[in-house]
Amino acid sequence: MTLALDSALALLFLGLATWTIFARETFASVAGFLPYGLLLTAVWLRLAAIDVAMTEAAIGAGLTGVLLVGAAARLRSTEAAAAAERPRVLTRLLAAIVSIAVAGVVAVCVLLLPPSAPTLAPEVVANIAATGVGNPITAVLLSFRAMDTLLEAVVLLFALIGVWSLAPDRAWGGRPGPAPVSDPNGTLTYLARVLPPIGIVVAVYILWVGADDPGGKFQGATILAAMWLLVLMAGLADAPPVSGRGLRTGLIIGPAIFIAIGCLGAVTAGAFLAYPQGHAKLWIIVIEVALMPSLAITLVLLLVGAPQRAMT
Amino acid sequence: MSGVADIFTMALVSAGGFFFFAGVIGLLRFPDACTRLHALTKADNLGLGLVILGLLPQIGSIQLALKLMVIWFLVLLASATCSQLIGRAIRRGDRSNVPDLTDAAEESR
Amino acid sequence: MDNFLAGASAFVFLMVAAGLVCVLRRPGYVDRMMAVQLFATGGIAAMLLMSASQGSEAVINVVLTLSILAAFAAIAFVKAGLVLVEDEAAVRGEDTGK
Amino acid sequence: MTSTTFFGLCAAALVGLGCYGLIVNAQLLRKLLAFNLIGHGVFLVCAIIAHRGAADGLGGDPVPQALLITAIVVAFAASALAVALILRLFEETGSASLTRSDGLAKSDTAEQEH
Repeated sequence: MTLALDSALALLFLGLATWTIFARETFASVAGFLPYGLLLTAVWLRLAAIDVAMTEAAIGAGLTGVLLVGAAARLRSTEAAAAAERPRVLTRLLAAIVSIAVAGVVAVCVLLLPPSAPTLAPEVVANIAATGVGNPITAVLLSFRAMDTLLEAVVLLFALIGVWSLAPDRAWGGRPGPAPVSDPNGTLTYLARVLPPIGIVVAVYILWVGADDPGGKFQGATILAAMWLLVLMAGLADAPPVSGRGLRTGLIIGPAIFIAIGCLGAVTAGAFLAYPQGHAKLWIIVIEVALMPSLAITLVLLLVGAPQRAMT
Repeated sequence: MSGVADIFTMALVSAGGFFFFAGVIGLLRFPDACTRLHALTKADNLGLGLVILGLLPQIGSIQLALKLMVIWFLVLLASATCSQLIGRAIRRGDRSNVPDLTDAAEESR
Repeated sequence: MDNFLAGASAFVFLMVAAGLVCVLRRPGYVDRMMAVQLFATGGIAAMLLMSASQGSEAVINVVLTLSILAAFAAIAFVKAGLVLVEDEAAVRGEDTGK
Repeated sequence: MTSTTFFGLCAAALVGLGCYGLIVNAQLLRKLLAFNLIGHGVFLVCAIIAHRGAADGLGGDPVPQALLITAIVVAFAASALAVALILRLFEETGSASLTRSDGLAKSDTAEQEH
């Protein structure tokens, strides 16, 4: 039965991937990409990577899909020109040969993996007690490899600076996205009023269980971001101008607290990002709670894109 | 007791599966977008509801059972909104019933 | 029991796949939107069955996250599609029913 | 065949599909989609390596899994930046592909169009 499940999953998964590549219009292709992300989540679950599944559900299936949907709708008018640009048969044949070769190499590598896999799991299990958290992935993310997580948060900020720097001169520092249009009696407006309170509760819950079970700040932040985006989409609120001081403070406060705690560790425990003995869990929770709102704001602003309207 | 619970689960999950099957038949056989939307939203949400109801006895704690109900509620809320928006799109005149959308793409070749 | 649930999960996945095939084969935005909505319901049912068959309780949290985000993504998609449909209707100069 | 190997072959297929799409599709957003597919293939291989390292009661090696979480987030950041670039290119030139509108097919016009 497990084999039947795996086969059904793989069939649907690869079918959707094929559709994404071969669909004629971009909008249709994105329509395949959204369910594809959902299936990828199922594949992570089959591979017992529950934390990864949750991240994929939040960021891969949710936010990336929405990002691509928005772009596909904006680029609708280029559809015909792009379709006319389809390469010739010879090019396509060569591309197919190259792709099959690459896929073959990857497949051979997968089949020839050594029978005894190297693993760091015993070391993580041996040292997890020192961190005080119960979820090994949280321990890796925020204690053993905290530097990676810090740089990840900073990378998101850099990406946001990159996006903002693409704004045209007239809209520099202005509001992203088109002006909100709201339909006070529409179902979408209703949903945008009902869902966010539930979403905020779920986001805080996911953050809180992240210490001992799969979950954590990124997943929680994504849900928060989705709720804000829903409100923007329904036209109940306008996107903030990106030059707002409060907004920018909110963006950097999380990473700033992370760095400050890292420096504190350098003074008290002798290494950057080392936590003082016995208080590791407290610091980890402080960092997670501080990072979540900043990450949520960053994700929303990455999704709404470069400013388009001048400040009024 | 677990025997009764298992039979309950099997019956309800099978019924849920049947409604998914019915939804697909509807999608295949119904002639226009509105009826297909009807098949999709009604049958699938009923199927999901039955599946969740059937899973309840298999779940150990009240907390997890409540989470399952929250999932059901969220999906119902979302799919009600979605189907309403799709219905509006149908009324505003999508050309899916007039087979010239692909022709427009062909012409530009 | 686990085998039954895994089988039911595979069955729902296959049903969703079949629905997807017939929805995606048709031209037009409305059918694309239906494809996404089909997945937001059927996909979550299949994943719930799958997680119950694996017997891991933490998986429920994943499905909970997914149900919020899939709802959000489906609505974003449908909203974008609706805007496109309305634009096309405006280009054709038809009465948009307002 | 174990499910690990099975999904490993899926990952290989995904990388192949992504490569093909990246080369053949002209529109930049489609290229971005294809690139995401390649990325997912690589993530899957990584997840398989993590799954094979299951030990001490854990379902998989937590270190590669934590790396995967970071990778998914960074991939999203990269996609967001790429989408912003594509949209700006579209605003400036009215086209969303790398071919110039005067019909001169050039593959290296990315810089010229900015």
